[in-house]
Amino acid sequence: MIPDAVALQTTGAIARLLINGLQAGAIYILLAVGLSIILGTLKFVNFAHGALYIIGAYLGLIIAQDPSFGGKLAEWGFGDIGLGFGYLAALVVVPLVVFVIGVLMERFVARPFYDRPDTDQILLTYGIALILTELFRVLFGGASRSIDQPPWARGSATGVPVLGDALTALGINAVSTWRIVIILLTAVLVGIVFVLIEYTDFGLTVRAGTVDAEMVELLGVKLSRPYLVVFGIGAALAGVAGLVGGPLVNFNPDYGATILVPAFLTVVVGGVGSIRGAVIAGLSFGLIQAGLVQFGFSEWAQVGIYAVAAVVLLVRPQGLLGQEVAA
Amino acid sequence: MAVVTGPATGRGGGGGDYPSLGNFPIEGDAAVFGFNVPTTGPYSSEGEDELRAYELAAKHLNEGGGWVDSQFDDLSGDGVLDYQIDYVEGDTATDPSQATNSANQMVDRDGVIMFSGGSSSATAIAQQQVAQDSKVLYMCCLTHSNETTGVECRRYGFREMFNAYTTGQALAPVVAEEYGEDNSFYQLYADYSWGQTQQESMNQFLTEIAGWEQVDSVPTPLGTDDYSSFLSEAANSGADVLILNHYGLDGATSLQQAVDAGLKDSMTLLVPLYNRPMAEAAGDAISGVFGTAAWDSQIDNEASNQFTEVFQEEYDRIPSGPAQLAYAQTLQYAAAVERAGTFYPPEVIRQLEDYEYDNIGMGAETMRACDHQAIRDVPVVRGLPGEEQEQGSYFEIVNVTSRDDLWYGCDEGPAAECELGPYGDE
Amino acid sequence: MASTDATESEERTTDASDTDRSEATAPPEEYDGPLLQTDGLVKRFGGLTATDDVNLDIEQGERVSLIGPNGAGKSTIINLITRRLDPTEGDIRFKGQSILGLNPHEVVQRGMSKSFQQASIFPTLTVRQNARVAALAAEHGSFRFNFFRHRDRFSEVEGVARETLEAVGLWDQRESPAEDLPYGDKRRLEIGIALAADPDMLLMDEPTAGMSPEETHATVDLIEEVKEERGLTFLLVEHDMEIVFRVSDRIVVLNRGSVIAEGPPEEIRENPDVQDAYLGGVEL
Amino acid sequence: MSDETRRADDTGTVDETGTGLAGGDLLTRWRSVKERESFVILGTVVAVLLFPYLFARAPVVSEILQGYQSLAELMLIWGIFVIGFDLLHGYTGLLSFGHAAFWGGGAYAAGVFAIHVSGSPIAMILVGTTFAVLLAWVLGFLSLRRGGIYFAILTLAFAQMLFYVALQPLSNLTGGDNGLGIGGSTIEPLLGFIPLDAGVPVITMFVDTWMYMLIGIAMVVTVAFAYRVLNSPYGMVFRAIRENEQRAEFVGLNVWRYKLMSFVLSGAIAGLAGSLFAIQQARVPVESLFWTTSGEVVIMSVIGGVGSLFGGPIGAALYLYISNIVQGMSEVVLFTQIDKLFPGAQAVVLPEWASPAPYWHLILGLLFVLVVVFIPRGGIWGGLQSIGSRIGSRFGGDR
Amino acid sequence: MSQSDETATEVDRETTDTSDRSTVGQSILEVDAIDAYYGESHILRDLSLHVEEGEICALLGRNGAGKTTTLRSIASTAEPEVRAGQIRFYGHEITHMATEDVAVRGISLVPEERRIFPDLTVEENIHVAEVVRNRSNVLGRNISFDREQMPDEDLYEVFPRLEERLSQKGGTLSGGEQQMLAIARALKQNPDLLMLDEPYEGLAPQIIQSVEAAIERIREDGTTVLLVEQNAVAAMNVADRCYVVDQGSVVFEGTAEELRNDEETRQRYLGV
Repeated sequence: MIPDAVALQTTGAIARLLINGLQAGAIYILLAVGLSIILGTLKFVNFAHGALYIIGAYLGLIIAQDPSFGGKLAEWGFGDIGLGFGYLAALVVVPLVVFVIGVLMERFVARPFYDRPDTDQILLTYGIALILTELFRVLFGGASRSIDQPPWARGSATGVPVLGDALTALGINAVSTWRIVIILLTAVLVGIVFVLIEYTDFGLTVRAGTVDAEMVELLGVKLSRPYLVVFGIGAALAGVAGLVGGPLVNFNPDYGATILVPAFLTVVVGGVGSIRGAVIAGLSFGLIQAGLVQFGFSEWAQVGIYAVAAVVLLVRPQGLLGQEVAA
Repeated sequence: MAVVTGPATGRGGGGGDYPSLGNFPIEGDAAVFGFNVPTTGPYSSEGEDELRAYELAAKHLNEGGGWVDSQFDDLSGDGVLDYQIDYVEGDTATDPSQATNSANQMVDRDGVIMFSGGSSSATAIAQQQVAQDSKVLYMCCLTHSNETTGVECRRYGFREMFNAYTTGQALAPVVAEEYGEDNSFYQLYADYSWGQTQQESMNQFLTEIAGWEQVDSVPTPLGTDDYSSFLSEAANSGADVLILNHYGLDGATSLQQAVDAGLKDSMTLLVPLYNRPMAEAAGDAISGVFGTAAWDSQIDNEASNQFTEVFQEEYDRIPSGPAQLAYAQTLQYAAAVERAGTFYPPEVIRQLEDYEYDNIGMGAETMRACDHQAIRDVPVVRGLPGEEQEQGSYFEIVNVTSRDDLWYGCDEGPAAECELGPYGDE
Repeated sequence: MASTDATESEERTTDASDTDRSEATAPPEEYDGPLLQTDGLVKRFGGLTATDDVNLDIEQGERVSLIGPNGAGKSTIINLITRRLDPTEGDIRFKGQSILGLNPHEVVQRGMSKSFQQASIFPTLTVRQNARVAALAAEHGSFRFNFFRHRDRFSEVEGVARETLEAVGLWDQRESPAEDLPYGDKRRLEIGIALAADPDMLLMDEPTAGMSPEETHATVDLIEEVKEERGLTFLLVEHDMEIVFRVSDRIVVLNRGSVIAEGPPEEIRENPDVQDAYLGGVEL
Repeated sequence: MSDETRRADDTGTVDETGTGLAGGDLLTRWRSVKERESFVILGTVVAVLLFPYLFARAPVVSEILQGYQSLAELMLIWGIFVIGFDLLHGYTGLLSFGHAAFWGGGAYAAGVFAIHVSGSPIAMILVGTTFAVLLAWVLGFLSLRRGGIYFAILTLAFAQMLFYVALQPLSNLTGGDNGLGIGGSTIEPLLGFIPLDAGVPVITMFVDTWMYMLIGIAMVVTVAFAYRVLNSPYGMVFRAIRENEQRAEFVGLNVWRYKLMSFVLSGAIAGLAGSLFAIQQARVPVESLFWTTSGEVVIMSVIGGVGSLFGGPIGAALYLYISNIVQGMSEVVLFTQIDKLFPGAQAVVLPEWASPAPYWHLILGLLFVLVVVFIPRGGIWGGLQSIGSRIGSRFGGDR
Repeated sequence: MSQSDETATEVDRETTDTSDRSTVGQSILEVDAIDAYYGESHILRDLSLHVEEGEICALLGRNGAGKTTTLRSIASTAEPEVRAGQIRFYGHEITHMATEDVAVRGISLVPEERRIFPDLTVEENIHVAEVVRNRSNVLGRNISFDREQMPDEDLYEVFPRLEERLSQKGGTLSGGEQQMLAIARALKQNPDLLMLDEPYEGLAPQIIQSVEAAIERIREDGTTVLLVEQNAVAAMNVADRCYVVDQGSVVFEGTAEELRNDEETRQRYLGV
């Protein structure tokens, strides 16, 4: 009896650690995969990636619900611009719109800066992030918002048939359905991107172009288009991250800057350009945070990921799965 | 300070001549107040509401109306002493540095004789520092931290708001009555001074007053925006009650996540302190959850009703708790000036210290001399369901815990650590 | 997006924590043996053997050229000698002491300077400052000078800089930014920078690549001049046989990573192995 | 090494032909440089003296500018910070996104020292600067393993880590989220007898308080120090590394050590600025370690002009002006004092929608992006210089 | 991801007059007095040459003479920069055209050091070149002018070693196999003109022979070949016509036979 109880307790603890780590890591992963393929393929540093999260979140709010905004929009009489089409509509529209925004960014922001020093890219995108943040603040007001969870994913996952039983059996009794949705959605989206990059012609040219862009062009492939698409996909992932993170964590225009730093760290630790690396790093960060909390060192949870990142980068400067790039 | 001296005479000086100190004497015909609130950043909606109240206070001081006519006998409605009241506004962005800069600007450039504001303890404490160093009075608005009138207390700062310590005292009897005495509780607290004292206070008073038992108390790092790991540990603890000691928007986030994780079904949730942006952000999640609030328009007494009325008249909206604080603090200062007969800060301070009043809708109060903390009642509220919420109305008043059951002596609790510093005329 | 130069980035990663060991193990004052020796030098990249058991002996004051078809391993040897790559096997001795384990800059401080294939200069610094940077490094080593003293107080340095610029004929342009020079002059400045470091030995990697015939001519003259005046030891990698035959005392021919011939120019010209190397072993 | 001996033999001839001539040349050159240096320092002194007067007290000008004394102090402090930052970014070419570590680290060290040991401003500055130097040594050692964007992200990550450390595990020492309240009364008078808020005799009109005097002196010292360093061999080596790192290594320079040196010097100046900030504010907000602080100094530096000693302080002043004064301009009054010049003329008050106050962040962001796109190396200072030289050449051309 | 169809439209094949090309011996590539620079370094000086349909043309010269630069100029890579002169392909100017457009027009370059993608498998390496073909099929147009693309069987008949290693990573191949892969990849582009830069470099003699055989085979299939070699003798073995380049200019033009007989040129420019 007693060993059984202990075993169940241990299983429960591990299961909780895993699920908490997964859900904490999911958003990092969504952001980091996008950042990583852009940085790996286009060699472009996008400090405005966090702003894309915010765009996704606000856009999702507007499409899914009928929010009323403060800020200048309200002053000009457009405070109620919500469409109220529901969350699923947002899930379709947001990635598309943010994809287009990403494509425009590649064309009009990134491309003119490919030949400039990479520090200029940082400065430029940092500036653009500031401007976007401010535009949101001015237009929508500074108040924090959240997106309502869609009715089909509200409440605790323990109430969901089958899944709930499984969770209970594992000793997990506090996890919202939405988190499970995030984990699944992340897995699906990252899976799609992975397949796209690994198993399609498009992905083939992107991977080849990452290594030797000139050679790919010599083979007659125009890379500027895959580049547009890569930037678009990276942006769309950030947008989706905002959309699925919106019901979980309150966001305001400044939030983009807050999540940018861990996202970048995930990329660098995972290895630039590596989707697997981003996933592994994101999960590690999630697990480290969850583990530190679970084992009573919660005050070190934030410091923890930075410290781990520092150690990884000192031991392996190119990141876990990264190729050494001329720095 | 104290080096700058001069034969300057305060006009309207009630017979005495005072040396110049800080921004005293006032130049010109208008006394300038500074209203330093967050107009950008996540707390801007609260800041804007405070600003409305400040502007209303200035208007009533100059033209009469509101409490100036009815509650504050010291005030004439025709300026303060012989001065019209003018004001400048600043943006703290809920950032202590920005708050300090903005306060310095008011003191240095605009020559304010008093400034007020603050929507977080860090900004309030920073401004109080400016006040002490520049010898210009600061009337704290919304700040709930013990430090404001504890270790960071200043002679030039006064706080009307209650603090974290008192919140536990106020909540304990109410929840004991509601949920019975045989409960165990689990606490999550934001790991900084406010959260720590809040957590200690909850532990102390829920144990002492309600007879509950603490299972565990776990700090969540500042800047945490995903509490899921913490919440699942809490759910797993077997406790009956979960207390979320998170301030403002963090509170909204943790509460919402707790509700999403299904914790509301298995546990009773408590949040120690409500404010409007938090309630707005949390939405339906606050439904049925107990907490305390600075003030609420539902508090039914003459002063409260009157304030709600004039505010609504002016702005067509229900005033928030911080708005009441802002309005009251401004008038409180002006009344003290009238009583002192001068704007000379040390005299005004002496008028405020140990002042007894019952005119701002919260019952009888004392502005204690030892730590500049108002000793007053604390409203305990319960969140309304989402569909019953409307703009300005998010919770119902359950109880107003009397000040006789609350507070601590000058040699206990936070007050023991308070050293107010000099008046500036010693 | 310049992934084309990714191939060049295969450098020895300089360990940041390496300390400045040049002072500790400075070579002896008197040394009469070969200036540079490589001893069974092998470098493998994965399965590819880029240099295979290369033994070089370069005497003081000697002018040696390294030739060979593309891919023969010339640049690998240069990179090994300048410590940008670590050899898989073998040893490199400069002035009789092994330089393995030294950082590139320490090798330079011991007196081995390198001139690059492309004009590798400091573009926005003036011509004079370009020379000064190099002269400073040579004169004071790393970190021997005070960061609070004005740079113009180092008059010895100024002397060297001037001497060098006069030698390469750029003294008159000393105050113009280096990036404004015509290409040929930039290459001369590049050589000047290498000379200002006051080397005992100068490695030159295709010093005339991309120059016009006149510029090439002037550069060869410059090399001759320096050779006469300074008695410098040269190791030259060059494709232009005219230059090779004109300036070399000795020629070393590499093919597939190995030395296949070595000797004075006349001898090399007649050597059938060398012809084979260039002709691929196929009969005419 | 035969270096020394050979030089001794050879220089005989060189001396006659080369150095002999060069000697005279050098002397005049040295004199002119020395003059240039004293000119720079003198210029800084004059600017530091006039600035608060013009900004906060001069008739008309100060009222149009709406300046005030403590903002002038703050501008100088941040100006020092930017000079330190630019030493690394502008001259050595390394973009750090973690300079908040040295600014905040210096400020905290000074503040903690004041509270627990001594509130002497000079001691606080020494402690804060020393701490920043040590911190820079460690962080530089770790971050300089990578270049370019990785360096930027590494510095960002380390600084962010310090922020979280100060926020929580060390909150007993740092005051955590509330910040570290030092208190004006904890800070002792300068040299034991000059209170910082006392007026300065004789030149009161210019500098107002000893606080400003202290900051002003720090600014002058920083400028002189930075000028010296940049014109020492180090400065030349820093620039050489920025221009062509590989070449610098192949003239025999230990590039890594110079980069570290540049990082440390830069951190030291940032720490000095941080200590002054702690003194001036009598408080250290924990946000001083947050990465937005690093971002602010980047913006100031780029706006003002990368790689120019005076661009930085100009950028700092502009940034603080916009974030403090434009921020509060709820109405824009043009020609405020016009009636003094033209009696009867009226000031123009622009309608509320034209107020720049709500857009101050946006203004900064746009300004920053415009500079990055169009004048990435020159900034505003560079722009002014080129306008100046254009005017100069036009007049020159006329002759 | 759909590659989108614009590229093919941009390459306006319509304007290319296809009727001329049937004539054997017609020059398909004309390089007309070009000057090319790497940065400021002036590499090609007034260089002219032409390549005739169906021939193997060799470009000889010592290291650094400008041979590679010539090929890169024709392929229109980012570097070098052609500042003067014209390059025409089938009478159509291609100077300054985008690299990929030149490739799509039927010029394929196998660069020095092969430049295979080390992390991609052999199959993927070859397939990258087919991405373009696939796109043209989508458009219902054949990107290559008259001939069908070499079928896989034929390709692997020429390079049997590759077929055995289809799923192996490119980086793990030996030097000779990498060279084969690079050529095979170029053939998948179905070029009209195949440019090979030092295909024998670093290869053992027996492998050189198999590469030679492959080149012969390619010519038999009707592809024109422009070959750059330092190894003059090996080049002369396969070439119909040769150019000798020195210091960025053509100093000799003639058949391989003529070059063999021209002792002076060989001595002077080829060191032979």
